[in-house]
Amino acid sequence: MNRILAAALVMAILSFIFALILAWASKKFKIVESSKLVEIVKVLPKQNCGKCGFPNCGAFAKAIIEGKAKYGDCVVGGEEVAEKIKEIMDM
Amino acid sequence: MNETLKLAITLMVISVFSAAALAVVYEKTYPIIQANKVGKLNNALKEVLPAEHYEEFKLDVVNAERSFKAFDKDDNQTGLIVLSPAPGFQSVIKVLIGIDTKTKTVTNIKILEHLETPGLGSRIEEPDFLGQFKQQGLEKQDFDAITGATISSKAVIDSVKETANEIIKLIEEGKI
Amino acid sequence: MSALKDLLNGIWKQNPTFRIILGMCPALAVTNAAINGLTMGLATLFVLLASGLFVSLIRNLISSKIRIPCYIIIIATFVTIADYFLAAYYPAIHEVLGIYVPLIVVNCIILGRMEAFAGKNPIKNSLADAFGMGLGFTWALVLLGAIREFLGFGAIFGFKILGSWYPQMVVMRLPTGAFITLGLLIAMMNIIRKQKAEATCHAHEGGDKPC
Amino acid sequence: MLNLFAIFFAAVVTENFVFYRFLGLCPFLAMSNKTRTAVGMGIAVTFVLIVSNSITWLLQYFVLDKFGLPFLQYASFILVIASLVQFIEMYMHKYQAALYKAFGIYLPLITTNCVVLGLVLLTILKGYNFLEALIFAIGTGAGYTLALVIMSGIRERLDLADVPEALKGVPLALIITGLLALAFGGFVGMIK
Repeated sequence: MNRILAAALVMAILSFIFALILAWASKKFKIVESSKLVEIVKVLPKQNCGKCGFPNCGAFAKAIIEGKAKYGDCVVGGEEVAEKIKEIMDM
Repeated sequence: MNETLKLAITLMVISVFSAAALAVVYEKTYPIIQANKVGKLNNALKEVLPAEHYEEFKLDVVNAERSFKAFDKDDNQTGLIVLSPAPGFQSVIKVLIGIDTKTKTVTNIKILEHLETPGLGSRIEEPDFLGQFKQQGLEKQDFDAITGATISSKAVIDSVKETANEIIKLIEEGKI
Repeated sequence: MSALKDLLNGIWKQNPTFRIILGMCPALAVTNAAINGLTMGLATLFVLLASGLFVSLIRNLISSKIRIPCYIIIIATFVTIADYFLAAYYPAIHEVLGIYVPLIVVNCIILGRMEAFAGKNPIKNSLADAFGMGLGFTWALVLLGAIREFLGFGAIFGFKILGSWYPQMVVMRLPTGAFITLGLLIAMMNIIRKQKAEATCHAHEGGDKPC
Repeated sequence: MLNLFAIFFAAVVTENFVFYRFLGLCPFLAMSNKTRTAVGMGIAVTFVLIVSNSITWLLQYFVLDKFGLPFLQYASFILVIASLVQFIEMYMHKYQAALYKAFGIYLPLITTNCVVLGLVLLTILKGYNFLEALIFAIGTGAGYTLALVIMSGIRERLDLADVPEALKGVPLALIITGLLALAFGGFVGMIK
């Protein structure tokens, strides 16, 4: 009987330690998707002109993060906006 | 925080459940497995060196995991058998070596346990490979390995040569 | 009847060894004889069914973050239990199965199927898929084992076919033979599949338009 | 000291886990088409090998043997390996996004990568001490990476050659692996 307890205990402790490590890792390696979105929108001219092919700047920023749009697509923002977006994305 | 807690608990529950299941199965099957092993060993002992009864004794030879003395009907010793482990290709090969103490030769050898690749390494169990060790004393040094299973057959050959020679020397010095 | 489709899927269309190319380690390591391929295939089939059932049972409880550790522990547990059970009650079979047991735990096809199918589908389909994959894996291994045994030992399932005049191709017993045989087999399967696809395509298009 | 070098050399060349022991083939065939992914997979596997071999060594001799729990071997070793792979999956998702995407299913499949479990079980079987186990893990990782890189070098060149349609991809990779296994066969016996 104590062998069953010993086995259960060993596996419990082992899985608990690894769960802690994974929890710590998931926090440390958290992909900060949302905060990048906010920063990109801050940089955009926010005219919601739709020249980039997206209804508004928020949608355009989201597309950038998903890699569906290129930095230079924001025609109004032009070069320096594209540059700023590149900085945020590479951060 | 509670999300990672949920992960930890799921992992723990599954680990504990699997550990408990394994322990229960182990408790139930362990005695039976041991019985099977003992049965298998006795048959193997008879095959390697037929005798009336066997008596296990401690032999301080390096790779003699277990060793047995063989006695005939009127209780004098006819030989001894040694179980020696040999590291094979991907598993430990347990070799039983029977030695006739009078003629100081190897009576026969048998592979008790191994996990070598079936069809390749497992061919060390074939009679023609094992046959070459029969009635061999110290003088015969070269045995031929099996093509395609060099590591496994060489492991057996080395183990037989080293262990048998060492024991035969001990017999000559009258230590056994 | 999608369950039947899942079953047939594993046997030919998505054959684990010839199409998905998973479970390579056991497939190449032990198929130097047809009987070994059969034993390995059936042992894998059993573990696939058992873990498929269990994984699909608790698939909603496991969050995607730790699905891999959970699945693989379930598989490892089933394999160890099967190992001890056989060692106790069927020692003869256990001796033959010896080396296959650790090989099953690392069989990529099992975790591959848990990850791709059993973890996302109801029990009926998961079992069908597991059974199909198991059968597909078994017949692939038996075919590979038979070819290698025929060329390497001049026999199939242990029955001598080619007499002693046949110079046995020792390379077929070694890793090299296994890799090359499987490579050619998959190439052959590709050819068959392409022809079949063209045939059906011409049948539909009336034979003139290119496929 | 010589013994350590012998273990390392055997793991890299004479008893290479791919060509000699048939292990780690699924990711090997899948990840060896581009040298970049090959090196990435090699490093990821080496990391998992070194860390898991050390942990499983401690686990075996200080827990499983001490408390008499041999039946826990597969389950506990696999738990260690799976958790490490999950760890490296998260790390790569954050810092090596490109490689992470290139690996796809094959990153979690490192868990069942026969090289890893094969190594940890073989280390216990051979009864190595901690240092030998560490060297064995590094050697195996190097051997695996070497095999991957050689293979990717050949396959990248072959992409330019006009290979018959049916042979493209895996069939050709298998045939090349067979020939490489033959070549590596030449080293067998160099280590007594």
